[in-house]
Amino acid sequence: MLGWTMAALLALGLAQEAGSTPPEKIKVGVVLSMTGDTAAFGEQTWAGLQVAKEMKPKVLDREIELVLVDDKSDKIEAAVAAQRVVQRDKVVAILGEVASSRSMAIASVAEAKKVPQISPSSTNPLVTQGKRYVFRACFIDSFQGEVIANFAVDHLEAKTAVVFKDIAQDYSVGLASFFKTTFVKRGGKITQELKYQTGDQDFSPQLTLLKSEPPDVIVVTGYYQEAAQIAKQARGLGLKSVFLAGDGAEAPELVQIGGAAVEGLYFSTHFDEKSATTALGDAYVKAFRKKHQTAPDGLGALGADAYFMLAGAIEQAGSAEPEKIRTALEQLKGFEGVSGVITVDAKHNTLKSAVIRTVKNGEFVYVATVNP
Amino acid sequence: MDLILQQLINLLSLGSLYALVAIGYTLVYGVLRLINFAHGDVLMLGAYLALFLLTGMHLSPVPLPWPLAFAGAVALTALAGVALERVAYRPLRSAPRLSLLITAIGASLFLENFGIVAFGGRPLAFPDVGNLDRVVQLGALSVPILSLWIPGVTALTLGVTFWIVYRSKVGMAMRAISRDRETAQLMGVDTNRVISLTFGLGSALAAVGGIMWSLKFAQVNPLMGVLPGIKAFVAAVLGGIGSVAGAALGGFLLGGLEVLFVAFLPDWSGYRDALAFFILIAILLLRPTGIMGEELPE
Amino acid sequence: MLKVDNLHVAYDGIQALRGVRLEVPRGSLVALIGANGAGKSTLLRAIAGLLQPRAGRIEFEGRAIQGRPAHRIAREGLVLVPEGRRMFPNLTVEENLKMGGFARSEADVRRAEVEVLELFPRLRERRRQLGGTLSGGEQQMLALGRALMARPRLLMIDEPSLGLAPKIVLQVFDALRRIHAGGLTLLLIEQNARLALQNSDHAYVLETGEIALEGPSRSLIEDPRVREAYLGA
Amino acid sequence: MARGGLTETAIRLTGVTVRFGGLAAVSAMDLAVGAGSIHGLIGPNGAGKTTLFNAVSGFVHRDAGRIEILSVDTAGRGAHEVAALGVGRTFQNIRLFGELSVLENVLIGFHLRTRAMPVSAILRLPGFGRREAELVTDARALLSEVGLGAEAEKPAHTLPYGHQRKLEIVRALASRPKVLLLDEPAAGMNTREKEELRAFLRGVRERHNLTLLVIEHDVKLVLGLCERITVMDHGERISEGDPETVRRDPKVIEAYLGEAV
Amino acid sequence: MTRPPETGPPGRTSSSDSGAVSGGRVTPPAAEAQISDFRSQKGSGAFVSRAFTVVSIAALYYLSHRLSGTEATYLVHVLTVGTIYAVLATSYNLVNGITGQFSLQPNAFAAIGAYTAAILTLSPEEKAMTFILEPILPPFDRIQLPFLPALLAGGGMAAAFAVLVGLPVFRVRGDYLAIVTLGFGEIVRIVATNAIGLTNGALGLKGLPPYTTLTGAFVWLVVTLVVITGLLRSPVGRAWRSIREDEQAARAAGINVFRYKLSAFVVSAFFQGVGGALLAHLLTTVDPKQFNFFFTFNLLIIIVVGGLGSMTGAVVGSFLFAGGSELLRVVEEPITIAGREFEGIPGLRMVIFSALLIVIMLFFRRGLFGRREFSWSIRGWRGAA
Repeated sequence: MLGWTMAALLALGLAQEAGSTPPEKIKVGVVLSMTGDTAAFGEQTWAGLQVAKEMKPKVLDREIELVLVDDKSDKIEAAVAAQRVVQRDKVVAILGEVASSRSMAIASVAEAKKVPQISPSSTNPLVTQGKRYVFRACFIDSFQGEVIANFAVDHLEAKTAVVFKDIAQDYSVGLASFFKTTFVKRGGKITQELKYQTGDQDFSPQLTLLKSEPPDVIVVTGYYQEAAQIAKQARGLGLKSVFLAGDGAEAPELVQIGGAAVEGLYFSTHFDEKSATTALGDAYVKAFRKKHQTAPDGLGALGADAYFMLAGAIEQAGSAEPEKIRTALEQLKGFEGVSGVITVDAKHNTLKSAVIRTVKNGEFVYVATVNP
Repeated sequence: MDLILQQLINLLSLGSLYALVAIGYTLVYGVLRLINFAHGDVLMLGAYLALFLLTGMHLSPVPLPWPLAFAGAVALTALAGVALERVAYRPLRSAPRLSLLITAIGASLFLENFGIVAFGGRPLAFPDVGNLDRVVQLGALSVPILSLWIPGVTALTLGVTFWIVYRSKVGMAMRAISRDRETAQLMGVDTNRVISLTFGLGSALAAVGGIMWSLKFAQVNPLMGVLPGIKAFVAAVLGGIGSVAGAALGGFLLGGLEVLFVAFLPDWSGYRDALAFFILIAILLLRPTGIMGEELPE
Repeated sequence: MLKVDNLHVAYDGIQALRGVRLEVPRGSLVALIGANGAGKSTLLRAIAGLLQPRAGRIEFEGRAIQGRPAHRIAREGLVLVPEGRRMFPNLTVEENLKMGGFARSEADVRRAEVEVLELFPRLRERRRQLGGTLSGGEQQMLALGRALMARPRLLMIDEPSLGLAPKIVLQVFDALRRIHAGGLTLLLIEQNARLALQNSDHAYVLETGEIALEGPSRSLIEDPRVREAYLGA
Repeated sequence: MARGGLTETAIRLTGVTVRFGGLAAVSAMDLAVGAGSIHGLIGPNGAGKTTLFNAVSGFVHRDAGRIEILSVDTAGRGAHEVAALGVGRTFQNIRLFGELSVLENVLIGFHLRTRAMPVSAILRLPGFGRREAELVTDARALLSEVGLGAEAEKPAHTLPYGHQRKLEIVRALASRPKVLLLDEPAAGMNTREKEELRAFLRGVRERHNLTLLVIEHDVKLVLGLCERITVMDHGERISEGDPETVRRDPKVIEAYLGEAV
Repeated sequence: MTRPPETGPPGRTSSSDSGAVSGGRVTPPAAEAQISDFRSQKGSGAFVSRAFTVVSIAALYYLSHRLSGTEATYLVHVLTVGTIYAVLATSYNLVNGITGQFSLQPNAFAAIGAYTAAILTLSPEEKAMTFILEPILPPFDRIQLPFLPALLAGGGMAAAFAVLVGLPVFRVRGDYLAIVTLGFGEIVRIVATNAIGLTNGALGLKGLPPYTTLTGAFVWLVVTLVVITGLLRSPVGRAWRSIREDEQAARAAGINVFRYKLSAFVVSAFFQGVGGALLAHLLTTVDPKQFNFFFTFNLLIIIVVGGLGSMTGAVVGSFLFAGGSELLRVVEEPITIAGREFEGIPGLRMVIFSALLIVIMLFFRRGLFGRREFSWSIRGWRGAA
């Protein structure tokens, strides 16, 4: 019976293989969490990717085809999905995932099959560490942590800070840790470190603790849902500290959910739509608004950047062969992406400028650019 | 002192929210002995329906005033609950319990994924109605108006539920069915109708919980029901599954412990959810059927 | 009043009843005896609508009732007191009684309650107690009282003496006689064949799903086959 | 164990009390059951008979007093340990392993005389197969002895009621008990079946060298079967003696038998 | 004698609608009940079927070996995932289906096994690189073991935890047991999130050697099945099943109910630990979120859909689950109807999956296999007679 099942699967696998499409198109695998507990992230990234593809549908005169595969926010499925697009769809590269843990699962496939992978927004330093075929479009947490800390000290003249971190998110844990390092090094004091887990919605007990001795800044290193919530509940408790956050906070929902409470919140991010540093960024903002009728967000922009990095590398290499794409990606320097000027370093991390934005009258407003 | 009072306000609001959801959970459990894993997702449905009626999206051509929108959402959710029972649970009533549990998980997954496909995976902001967002300052205390509303609504629904279960004729039938469905039939009780009613009531309670939840946290998303679902399950078990009063107590206890834990041991706040389960396990070891649970015969 | 014709019932792939015929005239007390597994309970459960017959006809007061849901049949006035008493242990005695009158108007219920409490004064003392705390005898009283609350026109009783002390059995049968004297038609299953035949007008003997014998109880009690199989030496 | 007449005591209770909540279901009971005897336990519903059974077989803990089985104090022993001392029992509501076959029900009854042998089971060592085959042979023999041989492969729940009762007793016998506790073995049986049961129980006692303690409501059966009878009411012993004595005892008539027997 | 609808052992009907209960007697449950399962075989038939089994295992082993060398890596990967699910599901079935204890523990034991093995197989250099928040606790910074000992350690650690947890956990029953075990899984996950010096917290571990192969997983599945079915055919298995059927009667038969529940739990935990470790070395990374309760729900779905208590069902269910969710991807692919291309709808697959799940349960209330088991006998399914 085990045999029958295996044989049936084998037959199906072979049948599917036989029906593969002609080779003119350049196929690119996209593995994202379109369902499951991080469906929102997958959806946002996919929105950006679609815009990018419409902006630049062809390279080397060949059409790019994005093969989207959902991994239902499940690590096991992410690895299976990567195998699928590599073998069945013969993709030349994989774009994905948002979550670092799943990016790492995909990375094991990418390395084994020698297919380059670009994660749009996995900022965990471990994702590319020691990998030959894995790249990313975003800067890493250590850089961003430094940026926020320096901004807090230099612009906000903060002496004390409270860190609010989502211990279930590697992104949040990493960012908090790197912020701390720099902030302390610059003479600041961390008065409290508070923890929560993704999905928590009530932060008032933690925030209440801060009432007696409010810090200069409260740094929230998690995602926008919780950041908005925290700000809201803090203001509800009468806390007046300045809020600082990372790129995870960037989404229209931050303002929609947080309302007045997020006014004056600063966050670091990859680009600012109003002062986009590159022409591509400008074009992307317009195209995004046209297609989706909403303001672009960070995850979408990084999705687009992953796409443009790949397209750029293919053009650079003059070929859509995985190995050549890999080499070209390694040599990517000063590439003008959506979110800024991108340079890939020796560890496959991405060096690019960060932008500080703030919320003013319900809009995201440019504050400063920080170069690496 | 202020700190403690402030934490008490936090406790009251979170605890009653948990209690509200747990009551609905336990009601369905009491009658069907079914862990309705989809309860949290029914809550999500209620919240979305309320949002749509409130803003005039999808369902309603015009934005409705909030009392109307909320009442409409509660009614529609109750109907949806009845339909869910009809389609996914009733045909399996005489099947092994775990089979029923799987359809409950199936229903839960269905609602979540349907939500993702139909409404999108990204959260939608839930508007503030009637200025509940306002914060009143009482000396050093900051009291969000909503924090007073939630316990009030919980008390009211708890009262109504109690009345229905322990004073009304239908409630008597519910309790009878929970122990012996067949004999209840012999008394001339249309058990299908009573079970439908129970599901309707449970789902209506979930919708009330969903609306309160969305008001407090200002957003809805397709997976918003997962956490309240689990917390309500824990609360209901803590209180003794099947006991309405127990569920309310369990909700307050769970909410209270979470708030106090974070308040007194902020460095350990990462273990908050572990604590909930730890307490649960500890209590079950002392009282294997929860605080107010009835001893079920072997 | 009740007429069962050519009834076939099967469940779990086992044919439990094969073409059973039975009649209960108005005002009579009919007993049904037979060995274990002969299908006596199955017959009553099928009449009450808890089991769906495979074939055959069940007529109550001239109307076919087979295939109707159990609660409808109960509302027609054909009420079963199930085997093993089946109290609602989580309801008080009073609530248990009210459950019995579930389909009746409130005035009806109040009136019936007075009558039932008169018949079983013991239940009055225990009104506020939970059903589960009663002793076996009291539970059987409650089960009977609960069924009477429905104002049945025909009462079916499945093994009222099961697991009861001899003294209580006497009390239960005493109550049954009084109920019957009050004009209620009864259909009774009883393992204790002697007790059953002594207390009934007419009796049926069920063997492996078929009616083997029937007749006036007085004559059956003398029947050698019955004596040999059910009454012992 | 040789049948030692009534001089040896198989079960001895001294001052046994069992409470549920505040209520004493059994209070300060004394009882001595002679080895090899058939001892009846009767009394009104709720008198505490089943609770007493549960205390003797280790299913409930006693709050006071001493229970000895074959001169061993059972304090602190769980039900399975009491079973290992040689106590078999049946239940008021038949408790069979319903979806398992009749044969398997008996094989599980053999539990106390089999060693688990997990390793040889996994490796399918020949010794294991042989032992299992022996057990199956024994089980079939036992089933044939009581006339259930033809039903060995059927799921237990499909048996007719009387056979289920019988199977439950056979399962209890399989563990080779020295004491057998039967809780209303005749419930729901008609007169003829009860007569068969009486003969069966007497035969079982002879063949398996048993002491029987029986709860039963059918007075005729109890009087005809038992050599000695204890009557309980409200958790206490109200009478004890041979069948005739008990039957005439006015206290017993008042509390249990009623006027008409 | 009133018998209320109980919270009793799963797998047995306990509804009063079906007419199953009458006055406390043991009467038949739902219609398609079958006699179970693992009875000792005897005679020449046993020899023939054992030979068949050995031959087919050898053939499958050879097949898996050949397949691993081919380019069909996607298929191999899906099959490997299916095989690991089968290891996890059959051992889970032992607790839920055979012993009848409704428990939601596999995510906990799989996580313990995965972390234990991962920490042991990771190279010291990789560990030094990976632990960027806090260095890993000694002596783990220097230890590195080959796969087999690490796997056994993973299983052993899970089994050790099972003993520890089993002591208190089996004081509660039914749905209460379910929530307690679910809670245990959550506690393990949260501890893994917080114990950064051992697990690297939310950042997770990566760079594990890709030791898991289809052949390796297959061998472990065979080991799991041999051990579990072997036990099921022995007095141990009978004791387990007697507990499922009636705990009180089992006690009366002299069975130490607690000990047998615990032994089922421990055996199950061992293989779940191994399964978790296999999974970790297939994906080459471990993180706490991977073992949330959805992991357990997936396995629960597998064993109930397969047929609670049926090992065959658990195995088939595993491959159906792993393969089926891949096959369902068709519904999300762009399709061309009448020359027009329609974009796929992301997420539709899961909508259909969940609807399908409900439909399957409606039509196969006892799962696809009930409690039947595969056999070579010509009469077909063992126990079907």
